[in-house]
Amino acid sequence: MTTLTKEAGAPHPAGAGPLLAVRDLYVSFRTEDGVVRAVDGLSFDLERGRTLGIVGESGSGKSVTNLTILGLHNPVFTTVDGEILLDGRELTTARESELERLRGNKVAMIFQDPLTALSPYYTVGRQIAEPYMKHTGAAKKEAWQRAVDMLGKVGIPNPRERAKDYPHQFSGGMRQRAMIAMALVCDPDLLIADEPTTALDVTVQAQILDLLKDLQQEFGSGIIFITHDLGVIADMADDIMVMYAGGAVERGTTDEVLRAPRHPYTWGLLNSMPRLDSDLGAPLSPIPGTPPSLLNPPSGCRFHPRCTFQDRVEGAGRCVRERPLLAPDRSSACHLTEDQKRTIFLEEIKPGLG
Amino acid sequence: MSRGGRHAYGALSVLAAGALVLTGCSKGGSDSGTNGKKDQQDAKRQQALIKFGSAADSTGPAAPVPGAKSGGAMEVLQRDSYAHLDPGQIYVSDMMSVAQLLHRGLTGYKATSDNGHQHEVVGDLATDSGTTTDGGKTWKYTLKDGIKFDDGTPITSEDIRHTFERLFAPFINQGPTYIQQWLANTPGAAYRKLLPDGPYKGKHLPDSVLQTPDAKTIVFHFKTPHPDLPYALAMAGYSAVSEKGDTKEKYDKNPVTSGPYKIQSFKSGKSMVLVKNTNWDPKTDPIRHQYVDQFNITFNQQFETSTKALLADSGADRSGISFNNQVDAGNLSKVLADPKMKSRTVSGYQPYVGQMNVNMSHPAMKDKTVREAIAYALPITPFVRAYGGTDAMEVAGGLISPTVSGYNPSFDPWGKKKKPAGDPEKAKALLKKAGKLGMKLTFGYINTPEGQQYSTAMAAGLAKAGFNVQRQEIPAETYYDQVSKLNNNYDIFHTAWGADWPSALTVIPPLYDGRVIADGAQNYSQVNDPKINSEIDRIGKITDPVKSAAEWEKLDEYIVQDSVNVVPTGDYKQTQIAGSKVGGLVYDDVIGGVDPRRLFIK
Amino acid sequence: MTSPIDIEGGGTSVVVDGEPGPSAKGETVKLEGRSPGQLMWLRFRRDRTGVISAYVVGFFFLVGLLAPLIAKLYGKNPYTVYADDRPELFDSAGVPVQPNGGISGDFWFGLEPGNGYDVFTKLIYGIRTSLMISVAVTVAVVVTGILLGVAAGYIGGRTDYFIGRVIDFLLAFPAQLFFIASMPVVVSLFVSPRDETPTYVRVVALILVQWFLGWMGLGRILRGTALALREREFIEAAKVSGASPWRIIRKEILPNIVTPLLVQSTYLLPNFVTAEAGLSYLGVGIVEPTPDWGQMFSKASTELVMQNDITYMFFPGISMIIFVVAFNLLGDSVRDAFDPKTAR
Amino acid sequence: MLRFLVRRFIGAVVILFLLSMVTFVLFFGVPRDPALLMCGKTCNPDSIANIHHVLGLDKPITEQYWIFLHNLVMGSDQFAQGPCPAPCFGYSYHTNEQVWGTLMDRLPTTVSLTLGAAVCFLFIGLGTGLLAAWRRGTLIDKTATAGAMVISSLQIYFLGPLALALLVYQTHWFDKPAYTSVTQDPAAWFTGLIIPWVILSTIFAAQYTRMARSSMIEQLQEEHVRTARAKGMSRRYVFFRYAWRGSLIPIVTIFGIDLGSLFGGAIITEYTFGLPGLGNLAVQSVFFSDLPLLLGVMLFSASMILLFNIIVDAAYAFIDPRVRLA
Repeated sequence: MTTLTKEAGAPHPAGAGPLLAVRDLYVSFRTEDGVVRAVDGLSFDLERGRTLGIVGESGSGKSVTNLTILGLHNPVFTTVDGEILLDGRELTTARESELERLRGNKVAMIFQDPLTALSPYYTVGRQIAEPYMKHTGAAKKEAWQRAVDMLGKVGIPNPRERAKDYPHQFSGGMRQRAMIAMALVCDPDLLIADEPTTALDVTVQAQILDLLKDLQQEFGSGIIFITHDLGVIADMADDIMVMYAGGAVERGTTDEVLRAPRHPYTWGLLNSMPRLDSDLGAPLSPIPGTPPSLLNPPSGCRFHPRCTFQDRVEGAGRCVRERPLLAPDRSSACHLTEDQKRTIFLEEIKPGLG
Repeated sequence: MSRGGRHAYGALSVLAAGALVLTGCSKGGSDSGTNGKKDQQDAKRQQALIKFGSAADSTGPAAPVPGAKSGGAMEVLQRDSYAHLDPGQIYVSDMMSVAQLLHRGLTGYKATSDNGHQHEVVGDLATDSGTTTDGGKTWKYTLKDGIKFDDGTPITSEDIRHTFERLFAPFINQGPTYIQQWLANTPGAAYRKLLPDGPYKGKHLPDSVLQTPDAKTIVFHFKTPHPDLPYALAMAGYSAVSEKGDTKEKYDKNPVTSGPYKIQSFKSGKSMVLVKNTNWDPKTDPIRHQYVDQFNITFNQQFETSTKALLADSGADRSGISFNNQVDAGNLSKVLADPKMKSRTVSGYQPYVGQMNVNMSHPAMKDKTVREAIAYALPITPFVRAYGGTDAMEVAGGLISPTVSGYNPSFDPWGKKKKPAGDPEKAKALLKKAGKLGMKLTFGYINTPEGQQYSTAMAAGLAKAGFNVQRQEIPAETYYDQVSKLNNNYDIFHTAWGADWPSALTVIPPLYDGRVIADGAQNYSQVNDPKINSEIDRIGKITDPVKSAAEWEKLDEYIVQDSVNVVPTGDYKQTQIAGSKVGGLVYDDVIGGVDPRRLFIK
Repeated sequence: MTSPIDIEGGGTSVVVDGEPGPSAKGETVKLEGRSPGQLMWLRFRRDRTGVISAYVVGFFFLVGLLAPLIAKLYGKNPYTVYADDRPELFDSAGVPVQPNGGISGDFWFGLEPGNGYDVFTKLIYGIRTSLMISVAVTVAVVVTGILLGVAAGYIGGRTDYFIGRVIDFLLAFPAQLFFIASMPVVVSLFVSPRDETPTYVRVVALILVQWFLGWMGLGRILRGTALALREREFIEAAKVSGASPWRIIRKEILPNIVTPLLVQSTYLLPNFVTAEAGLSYLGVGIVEPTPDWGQMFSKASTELVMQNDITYMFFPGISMIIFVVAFNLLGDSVRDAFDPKTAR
Repeated sequence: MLRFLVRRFIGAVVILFLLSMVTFVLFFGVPRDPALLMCGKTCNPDSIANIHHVLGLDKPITEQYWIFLHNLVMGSDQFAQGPCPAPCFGYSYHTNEQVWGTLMDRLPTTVSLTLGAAVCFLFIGLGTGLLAAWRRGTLIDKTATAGAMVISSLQIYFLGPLALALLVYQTHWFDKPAYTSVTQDPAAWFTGLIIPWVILSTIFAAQYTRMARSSMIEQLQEEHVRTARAKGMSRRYVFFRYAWRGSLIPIVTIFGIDLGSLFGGAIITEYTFGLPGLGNLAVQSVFFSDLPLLLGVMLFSASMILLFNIIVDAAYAFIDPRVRLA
């Protein structure tokens, strides 16, 4: 079901500048153990109607980034630096009330586990209608009708009745559909889907992905799609950003990144992914070592402790001393030269991928 | 008023009355030493002055209380609800107090002074205090005319016969037993065999025992002389019960009364209202008055509560009083020191004397030197402390209370009044002399907060004199039962005894007569001294109360000083107050508290 | 241990991803390879409140343990009746005449109204008695909880059902009332009513009655843990490999219930201390002259003390507050050390 | 719902039945003989045997138990003190009052004490807890948390006598607590119970503060609460609708347990303040070896605990739609 081919992305809707622009974002938390630098100088753009896939291991800062966009971090413990511009509006300094108006309205989020992400105490219909009432000022009845419509749109059979049900009365897939309905109820410009399919089984997963794609066509929203599953991302995303230890290490279109990855970490990710079309005998090779501590991140290139290619970089110890930068558009944050990256991938990595 | 049957109760009501620990009579602050002397003088004046009144003395109405007015309602704050109202079941002081208003007996105590100290025994229902021609074996009483129960039925000799016969019924088990024992001429509870079912199954006492030749006459026939019968008949427990109105067990909650008041309502544990008994004729009653229209009694009023309410003296509490609540320990020194409170305060002795019994049945205790060592060593201070200090407890010299004829305040053979903490050196010397240094001494104590407190300190004092003291706790509710077992393990244990009437006859014979040693009897120390026994017989026959009182005191001194089977500890005292509108407030030495019969609203 | 991001400042982990794998938090990396016990210890040591509380609790236990020695150095014992030995210090009701309950260079914490015991030695001996009883109850409860809880959870079936019903039944008991009603009975099981009740009998009775109604909570928790463990792979593996049930319980289950056990025990012990004191306060526990915390409260609630010597109340009162607060804080710290996710 | 209630009530009756048996056995394990207490001064083996007979204590224990059960369900007019309609626990050995009547007589005190205190500690405790959770990490939170920690470690047997000593004995600002019926004199009812209420609710409020705060904080970390925030619901709305709803379960559970045991008699509180409630009655019945009263109080207390268990379980169904009663 995974494929590296990608249909043409949806056409850009009209509008000046990107829908979302993140510039030099730093997010750190105070904990009892020290300061955790969860996002460390991240920049990216998202155009309307496009889907940005963010991949990375746990703790690479994917989710934190997106919670920060929504302003759902705890201001007491968290320091945020940098800019988040939504339609040109600065969000990091925005007031709570302003953010509240944006959330669920212009920016909506789909969470990973719909069972825990939906309140067990209220009906599905009510939970969908709530943000609609809040953001559009609709009356209760109208909002309920809207909720029923949305449930129908996401493919819930007999939505009029099912809206009165509680989440625990839904199946897993239906719950995620309800979750999507809830996210889309106010026609958001930006939809952040945080591993929306991880908790679902494979057939349902495909349905949900299709649904998301269809809905994106209809509503024209920009989507940030977070996952650690490269197969899913290949299916969904127009562009890909690979994150490691709080920063982006590679970015490009889906085709570019998946067909010709240029960062040792991306290679590692591809390598560690089982594929249906690979030889049964081909061994999976996980990335050696464990993700770094964000309390005390490695110096220089964050990936250097796990990188098997650092000796090929010119200038001994450069990876340890100097942090490689990521240029906008297609690029990767690695001290290897572009030639080296291409050669290593073609000669050493790709054959292993089958 | 014997503490024998009642003490377990008394201790328990302390335990049970809500704030178990809080109600304990403990007292702080400084002492007021002057009061003790006055109390003693008061008590002394009262000694030996009780005589048996004639028919003239027994004629009603009672002499008016100076300044008394009729009318009004009096609020009465009581701690414990009345468990019994059936005269046959009344043996506890609070019920005896209220019985003064409700029940009449053949005889009663007439106050012959207005200070509550002087009394004589007069005929109450009877025309005089009783006539005997054979030194106390046969007593004849004649009923007055015009005496009625509250339902209007006249009181006849049949009612009096019924009154006494029902005392033999099994359900009557709380009241005094003197006269039953005298009639049956047996000690203990064997009297019940005389009439096992009472009068309820058609059987009656034979004429050879109790004779009612006509509707007005009652004759008691005893096998042995009982010169104290007029005293005994004055006990509330022998008050008249209506034969017609007798409902057996249920009588206990709703009795037919004969006194100046009747029960309008009684909610056990809550309240009781007494109203005038219109069938009571003051002309027949030399003892009681009927000034107050109504007594509103409220129960569950703790000592602190009643004291505070009466001290505050506002609203209905201005005409408030408590028949039996004492001033709580916390307020005691304040009340006694306040000159403004003087007119509203009465205090006096209770008839109880505390005593440490030495178990004469134990071989080790048969050595008199050892007993003397105990007498010297035993500290009294712990006992005084446990009951709230010298305002509430006074170190006793002898066994006769200041309220009983024959009291001798200067008698103090073991130097307790000078050295209340004991004299361990002297005791140790004696113990050494006896060669018993370090001997084991088992001390049974009542398991109440007070008992725990004083027993530990007493044990410590005895240990200083060289005893090896083993304290053994005894549950409070069975304390008296356990210590009155003949084969008990205790070498020493503390009891308190109160005279049932102001004659040492109700103290010394039940406690020290060697011939009444039995399981459950009150000769706790199990002393069997021929001299004591013979003296008891001799003095018991003396019909002149004044003479006999002096003889009893001599015997008291012999017991304490020579027999040493018992060490007196303390005389119980109490102080009571009333609201400012209460008139006729007197501490009656016989009742052992406020005299409810004389009260009026100013 | 607070985790930084969540909605309203909660403690959701930094890692919002659902993928299993090591957490991004530094310490996990640093501590890799250490046993859970060592992990717990390291976390605990970083918790300043926990360490201080542990010292305080330790101090109390030390005081209890060394009470006789301390009393000896101080030169007094809790049994001397100073009201008779030093009568000049008291009035006739046994109230110390000096202000503040007779505190002086001789009597550091003053004198007890009544018989005039030395409050300082009485308090340290009282702590000794109370702690001894509570520790014994805790041990008994823990052993019972393990036995019955693990049996119910691991064996399951009828055993589980039966133990479950017993627990339900015992939980319906009015506990305090039952304690009061059963204390005399239990005491009488050991002594005939005519003999002296030695202190140890009261102690044993207190331990028994509290144990009887004290183990159900722990039993339930351990049952749940054992039930969860039973389904886990390593237990299945042990079963398949032919290990005896006893061996499985001993080698696989018991080590895994140490965490809830330790956490629960630190909460149970102060509860038993206060419950024991409550019984002595009501007069059915330890009685005068045996020093005991609860018995001091009982004394403190007499009118004599409330009226005249309020100072006395504070010695048992304050010391117990310090002890219970310290123990509860310690409990929180132990729990957090084992289970850093829990919010505080 | 009905099935649930029926099932639970049957379970409760079984437990009460077992409990009455245990109490019975326990009582006969007591070496104290109630007859000694009633026997009065002229106590001898005959009169004790007589009392035993009157009380039915001479019958075998099983028969006595059977009689007890029979009277409880059917009532009895075999008592010398008078008729005893069901539920008949008999007559107290000590006061000769009907046990059921005594229980009902004492109940208002306990109910007044409990309800008054419950209103206080529920509002104060939950209010403070919610405030602390709302302002988590601020000075308010830290103060409330530390205060609640210390106060919840206090004991009634310390705080109660201390309050009495300070407010009643030393300053005389208040009267000693006492119970007056609210219908009789509402003002006296209030002033008489104010100190017990304050003391009892202080300690409980601290416990509820801790509980409310920690369960709110736990709930606020729930994903569904985050979802609600993510859809733009205000902090206040999420706090009071989503998180609060989830916090109700532990709070209702503990509140049910507390109310159940308090209604069965707040023993230490009533003892400390000398209030004539069920708790004090219980202590009394033990001290007096008063079997009928003891059984009555014991079963009544247990019934209260069981009743509130059932109420709590039924309340779950209203709070959490996932719970189905069966």
